[in-house]
Amino acid sequence: HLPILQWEDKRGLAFTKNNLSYSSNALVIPVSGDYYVYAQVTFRGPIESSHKPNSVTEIITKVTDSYPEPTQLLTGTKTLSENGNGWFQPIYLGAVVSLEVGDKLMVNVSDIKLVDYTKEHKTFFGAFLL
Amino acid sequence: HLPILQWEDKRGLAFTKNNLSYSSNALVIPVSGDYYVYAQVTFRGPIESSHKPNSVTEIITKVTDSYPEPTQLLTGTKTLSENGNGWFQPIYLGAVVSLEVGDKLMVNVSDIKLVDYTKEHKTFFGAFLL
Amino acid sequence: HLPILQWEDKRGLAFTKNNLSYSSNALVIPVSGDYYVYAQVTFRGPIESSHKPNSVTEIITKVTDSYPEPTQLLTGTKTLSENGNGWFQPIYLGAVVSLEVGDKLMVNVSDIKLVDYTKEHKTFFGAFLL
Amino acid sequence: RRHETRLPCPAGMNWIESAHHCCPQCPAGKFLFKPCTSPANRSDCRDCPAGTFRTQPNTLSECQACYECDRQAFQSVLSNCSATSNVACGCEPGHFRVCLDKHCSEFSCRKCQPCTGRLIRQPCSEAEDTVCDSSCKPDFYREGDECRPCHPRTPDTCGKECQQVCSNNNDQGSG
Repeated sequence: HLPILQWEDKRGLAFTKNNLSYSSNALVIPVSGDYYVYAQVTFRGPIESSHKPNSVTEIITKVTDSYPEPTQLLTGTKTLSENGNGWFQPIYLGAVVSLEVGDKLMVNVSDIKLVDYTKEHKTFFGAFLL
Repeated sequence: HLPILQWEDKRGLAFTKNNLSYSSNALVIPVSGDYYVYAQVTFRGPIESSHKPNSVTEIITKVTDSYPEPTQLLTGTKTLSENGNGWFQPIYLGAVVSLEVGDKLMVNVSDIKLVDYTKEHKTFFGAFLL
Repeated sequence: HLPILQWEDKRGLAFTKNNLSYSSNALVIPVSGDYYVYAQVTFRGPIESSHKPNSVTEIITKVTDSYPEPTQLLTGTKTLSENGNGWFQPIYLGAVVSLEVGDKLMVNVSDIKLVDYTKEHKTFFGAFLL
Repeated sequence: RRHETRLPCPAGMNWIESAHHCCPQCPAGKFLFKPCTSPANRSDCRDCPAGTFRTQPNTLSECQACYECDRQAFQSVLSNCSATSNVACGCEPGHFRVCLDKHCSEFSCRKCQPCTGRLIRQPCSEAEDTVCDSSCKPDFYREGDECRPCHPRTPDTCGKECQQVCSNNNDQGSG
């Protein structure tokens, strides 16, 4: 599986309410229903390792007790054409999905070292019940 | 006019409810009101390297009985700078629009051959009433 | 500070309601609560000035009476790798933020001359109360 | 009130959901401000406000916002937006259209090439760049894919091609 991002859920702009909670890298669904789920990851490079990625990928995934494997809900994948010096690439995803109480939502990325985690307004993740 | 995408509305993650129905390539609005409408199309190429598209475009369009021409609601257009070997380019669009009962929403694309339809979590389309 | 975009709030697809008003380049929050705030800016170039930008940035900002400085809520920043002839680059942002009555929301951009203002469905800005 | 099912409306009329009956369409350049009180009565149609238009008869509650021409990208206005037609954009003189897609709904305007030192085989137009002649004009010599003037020139910058072209011209001139 692709690496899972960790999130800040209390400080700054981050918050959880209406029993939507955050634990072990996942948003935990408190009540079954349709949710608009969204996330943006800003990727940036190059980083020290020589290997230059030719693409970046962000996936919002669901883990549920009723099925042993994660389900990929939303995927954004983009090839990189920047020529090596500093590059930035945001990927935004958002859609309505049907979720059950207890389902867990996570964000996976192709390479965690490429994620710009420096500013809360550049990389974010959330959901709300319709 | 640009080609119109067809959608799966029942299997996998796809669903329709609250009388929002899907027919002949369009979401049909059951009750007048303000809707958050969204769609992501993942484009990928090249198909044939000779015909190198230099841009991809996604447009969410409205068709209504009250007017003989479609109305472009949201447009994402991106030039391509990848140099020919395999490229991926997701375009996400979403906004609130005022719709009337019976209005139809569709997604047009610049070139249907470039659309990655292989995975439901890479190309998706939806709307919900506020 | 980065330049602030001005918006059309009445003509065509644009509208305001439920006391969410638009004045001096900002959406003004009528009642405290959680809002889904979103904006897309389509950037395009080159324009007549010789200088070729190497990136474009869009920031949704909050200004509030309770704090003298704007708060950056959402940021999308993308480096450009297009090679000089006509390029287009849309940046979409959207997320839930907690706002207080009287708070003002604005969209800042890295270079206002690079914003494609020609069609209302390419560059847009909005918010709705959850 | 008896709930009237949606009936197909006669030509020139559209079903109005809020009124539950057909109403006459508003002409192009106008929008439906208030539906007719009954199919036999007139619809209350108002002119499209400045900066908006409708090209067709309709029963819409607003007009479409006019596009704008991209002046900073050398676009020019071919015809202004009116109540019944959107703005039409072209390219400023000295520029030609580079279509972004097959339908050319989006285009940028690029500077026409000057054909320095060459004859113009086909002048620049709205749709196409200048077509320059492949050979250099008299009194110009080729350097790479450019044509350079023989005059003024200095001996040390005048390579083989330059001497061949430019000295011939001199001999003919002084002969």
